[in-house]
Amino acid sequence: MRRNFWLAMVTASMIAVSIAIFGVFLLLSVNVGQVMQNIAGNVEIAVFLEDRADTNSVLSAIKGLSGVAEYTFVSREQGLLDFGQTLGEKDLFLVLAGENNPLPNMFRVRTLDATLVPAMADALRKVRGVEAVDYGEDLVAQLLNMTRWLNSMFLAISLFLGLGAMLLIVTIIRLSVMARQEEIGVMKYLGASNWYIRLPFILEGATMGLLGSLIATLSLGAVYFRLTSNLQNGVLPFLFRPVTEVAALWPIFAFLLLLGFFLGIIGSLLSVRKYLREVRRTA
Amino acid sequence: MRRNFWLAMVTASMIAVSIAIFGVFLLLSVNVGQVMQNIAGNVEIAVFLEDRADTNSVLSAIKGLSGVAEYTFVSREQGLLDFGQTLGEKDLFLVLAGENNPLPNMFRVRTLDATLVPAMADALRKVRGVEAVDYGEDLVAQLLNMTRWLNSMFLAISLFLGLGAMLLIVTIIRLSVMARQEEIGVMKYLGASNWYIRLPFILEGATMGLLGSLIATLSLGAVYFRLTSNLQNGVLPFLFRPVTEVAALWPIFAFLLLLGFFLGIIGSLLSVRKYLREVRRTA
Amino acid sequence: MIEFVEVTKQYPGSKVPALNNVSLQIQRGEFVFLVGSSGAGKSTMLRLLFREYLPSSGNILFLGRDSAKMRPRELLKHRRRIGMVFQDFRLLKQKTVFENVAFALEVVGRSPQEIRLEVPIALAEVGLLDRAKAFPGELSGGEQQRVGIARAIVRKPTIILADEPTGNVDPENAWQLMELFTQINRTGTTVIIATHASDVVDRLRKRVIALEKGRIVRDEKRGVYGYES
Amino acid sequence: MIEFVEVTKQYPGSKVPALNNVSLQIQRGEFVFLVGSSGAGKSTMLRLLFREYLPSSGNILFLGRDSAKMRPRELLKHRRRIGMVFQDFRLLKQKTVFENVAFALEVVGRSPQEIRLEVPIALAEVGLLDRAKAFPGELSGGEQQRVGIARAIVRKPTIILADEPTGNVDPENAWQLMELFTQINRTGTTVIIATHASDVVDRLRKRVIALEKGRIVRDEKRGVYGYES
Ligand SMILES: Nc1ncnc2c1ncn2[C@@H]1O[C@H](COP(=O)(O)OP(=O)(O)OP(=O)(O)O)[C@@H](O)[C@H]1O
Ligand SMILES: Nc1ncnc2c1ncn2[C@@H]1O[C@H](COP(=O)(O)OP(=O)(O)OP(=O)(O)O)[C@@H](O)[C@H]1O
Ligand SMILES: [Mg+2]
Ligand SMILES: [Mg+2]
Repeated sequence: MRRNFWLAMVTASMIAVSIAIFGVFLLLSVNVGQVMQNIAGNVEIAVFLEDRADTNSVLSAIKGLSGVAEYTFVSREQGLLDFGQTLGEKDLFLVLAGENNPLPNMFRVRTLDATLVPAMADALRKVRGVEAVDYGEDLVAQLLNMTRWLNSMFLAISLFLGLGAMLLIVTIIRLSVMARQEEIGVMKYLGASNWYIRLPFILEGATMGLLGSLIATLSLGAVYFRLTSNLQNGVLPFLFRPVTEVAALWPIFAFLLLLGFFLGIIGSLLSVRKYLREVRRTA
Repeated sequence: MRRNFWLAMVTASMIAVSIAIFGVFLLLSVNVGQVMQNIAGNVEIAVFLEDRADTNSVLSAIKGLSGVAEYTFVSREQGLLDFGQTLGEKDLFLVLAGENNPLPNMFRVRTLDATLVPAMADALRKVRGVEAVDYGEDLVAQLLNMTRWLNSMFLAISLFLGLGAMLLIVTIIRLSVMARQEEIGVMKYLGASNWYIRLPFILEGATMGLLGSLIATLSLGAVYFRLTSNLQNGVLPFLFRPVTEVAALWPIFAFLLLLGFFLGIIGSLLSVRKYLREVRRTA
Repeated sequence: MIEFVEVTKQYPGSKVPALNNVSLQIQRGEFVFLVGSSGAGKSTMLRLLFREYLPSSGNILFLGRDSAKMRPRELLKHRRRIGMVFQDFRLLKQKTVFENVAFALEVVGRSPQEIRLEVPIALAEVGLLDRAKAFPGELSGGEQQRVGIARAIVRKPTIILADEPTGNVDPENAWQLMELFTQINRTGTTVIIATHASDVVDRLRKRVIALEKGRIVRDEKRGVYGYES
Repeated sequence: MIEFVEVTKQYPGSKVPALNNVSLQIQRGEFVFLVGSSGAGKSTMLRLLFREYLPSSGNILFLGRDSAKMRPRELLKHRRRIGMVFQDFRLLKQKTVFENVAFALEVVGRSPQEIRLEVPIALAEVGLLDRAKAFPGELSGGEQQRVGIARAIVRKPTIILADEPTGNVDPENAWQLMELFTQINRTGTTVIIATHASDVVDRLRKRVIALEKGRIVRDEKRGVYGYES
């Protein structure tokens, strides 16, 4: 009895560890996905107009393009003000006001999807009255590349770990069943039905799985929310802010919980099966 | 034989997983430490001089302060040039040259240690001829705070996980020893010396530990270098660049390797001990 | 009730068959001793009857039903009809003597009341009522063997298969146990015992089936252990 | 050689002692039968001799040395002097018959040549040479028992302790094994056998120590199994 209890505790904590690790990478993947969305939602194309361009004709050209999510007109005066504000020295730029203003009028355009940006920029360059188009080509390309790479890596790792966790759990349960192999044999010989033999193992597996994944999700949740609330008020640029909406996260935690539960049950079923098999004619 | 082999593989892979996780957090901690150092090494105090200040007297005042690592004089002309370059529109600022230049002369001062910055700034404010002192108070304070917090958290987690890994490894080895408990008993009764009995378990433990930690360090290293080389050429601001010098990293990997090795040995010794014990008078 | 039709059992990896072309019939209510030297095939025969194994060739019929054709439910029913005493006891180490015997009843869904009533009776019959709370590891060899017997008889089976049930027991105890088996046999239970206890066999004068190297060499209604008599 | 001085052994948790104030002496080269009903304390006595347990009170002396005072190295030497046949065999399931017997030699550091020479001899003596490659799970009960005996004698110990060594063996085999023990005894080996084989004891007429409920009730130089004779 005591030995079984101890074994069950070991199993539960192993399940907890495996599921927690799996969960860490799932959360990482979700966050990288979020970063990708942030980037997509924040790439702006700056469309600089010629000094004498017809603002309205450019505007209707922009309206005519598909894939535009949002656009704003920024007059050269507004541009100068914004610029001054960014640099934090307002009065420094008063000298540049009026005729001295070196900035052109411009539109800021956002696309529905970050991947549309390059094509959109090309299209805008061809519009009459547009002098230059800029969207920080390198930055966007790099960010997208990196996040895509990270996302696929984290997903791959979490799939890999998820599989590993499954094998681990099944293995541990198998060890625990192996330790009771003799008992199963005796039960079988005493004429116990297969379900009578299986039931305690399934209950044990389910309990251990649930316990383990409960520990995992609770501690993972605690650490994650602690961490993100600190980062949220921190210095990370907006693009890298972590996902914190409970609505987006609870399916993950629920999934982890159910995963442990079902792995416990499936592991038990698989492990017991071997010892329930009756002999064939050859053996 | 086959069963033992299978058990050994499970143990080795469990060791691999535990050590890899432990290693992940160690690496995270090292990287956060690096970020802290980067911040420390990059906080600059901008000392703006009054229009008619005596540059040399300010200079000697700066030289007289303790904790100064480096300083540069930036003339107002140089300042305008730099500014123009930062904004990427050189000719835009030509109008500001000469008498129109709104910038003051200044010194950039670096301290030996980021924590010295606030006191140093105060001291500089009191120097004759200094108009204003600026070092981005909020940003530095936040960055330091966050990295300190992250660093202690990652260290705590890695200690916790290290302990967990140790327990896990010892437990698994104990399971594998338990499965051979009968064999140990028979050996004991046949008059095998304790070292004769222990040796195969120690060898097995050492092999499994080494194998596990080898897998862990190799895959950890591969993923880490793949990841960092992608980040290195990527978009992260200099401050957040990961540690990549082999000189700084190999002790960590060596430590992980040795950890697995010794845990394997210690785990085996601890696990076997129980079954080697002779009975007391009471039993 | 039981019929062996040209049964051969060859264990995988061994060259000579453990049972070689054995045919026999055992009627309901018979009392049969299975004798033969070490390795003759006695345990193999009992294990085939218990359907722990299937024969390599030939057929074993229980109440006309071929053992090889039993479906899972039938197999359960079959095993529940049998009280088996294993040569190596097969007690559960983590259960007490009482629990080990009770287990045979629990497994077939008997009520706790019944268990509380029947288990002490069975234990008393093998003389172990006072050791009910002990674990198998705390028993002497003979005591463990008797727990195995108590577990086999507690369900009042229609067939008792006992493999060397008195090997670890002193002659006096052996006699008491054989007395118990004959008594159970008198109530209509078929009893088949593999044994080396020559004096018991010689004195009881029941049906004796003698095996030698997997073949039946003798089958006598009121037989003895050896050839001498 | 062996001396029990007022030895009592009470297992933890049991009320009555398994051995109760037992005193006796056994000389080098003696052949002793330990008899008594099931649970009388025979195995307990052998296990105390083997120093698997220590007595609860009293002292056991081997060659004048108190078993309770043996240091680890002495204990090793002590166990290496003894060939023990366990009532429950204690064979290693994952090793073949040959390996099980060879293990007793390996453990004390004998050379592979010696092992290749000695193991087949021991196996032949118990009549199991042809089963050398089998695993214990593939042997009959009596065959397993004889492997245990082969393992005990292969080291040519100075003392043989055998717990019910013929319980699973037919009378003919039992005789052969007893023959083997007396033969080994003739070369000067002390032999102590706990047994229920009354006919063997009666016919060999060796020293018989009879236990009853943990006490010595009889100790005769040329004794018999029961009181009858
Ligand atoms: N699982 C097995 N695999 C291979 N051979 C086996 C197996 N079980 C038994 N045997 C062999 O089959 C033969 C008959 O074995 P069985 O156990 O039926 O003998 P037995 O008559 O019960 O002997 P004993 O009186 O010693 O118990 C023996 O030679 C034995 O070695
Ligand atoms: N580990 C133990 N813990 C508690 N009681 C025990 C333990 N081992 C044996 N006993 C008890 O001590 C008594 C003597 O046991 P022992 O094994 O010495 O008997 P034995 O003479 O060898 O009997 P058998 O002929 O049945 O093997 C028995 O009543 C037994 O139940
Ligand atoms: Mg048998
Ligand atoms: Mg005994």
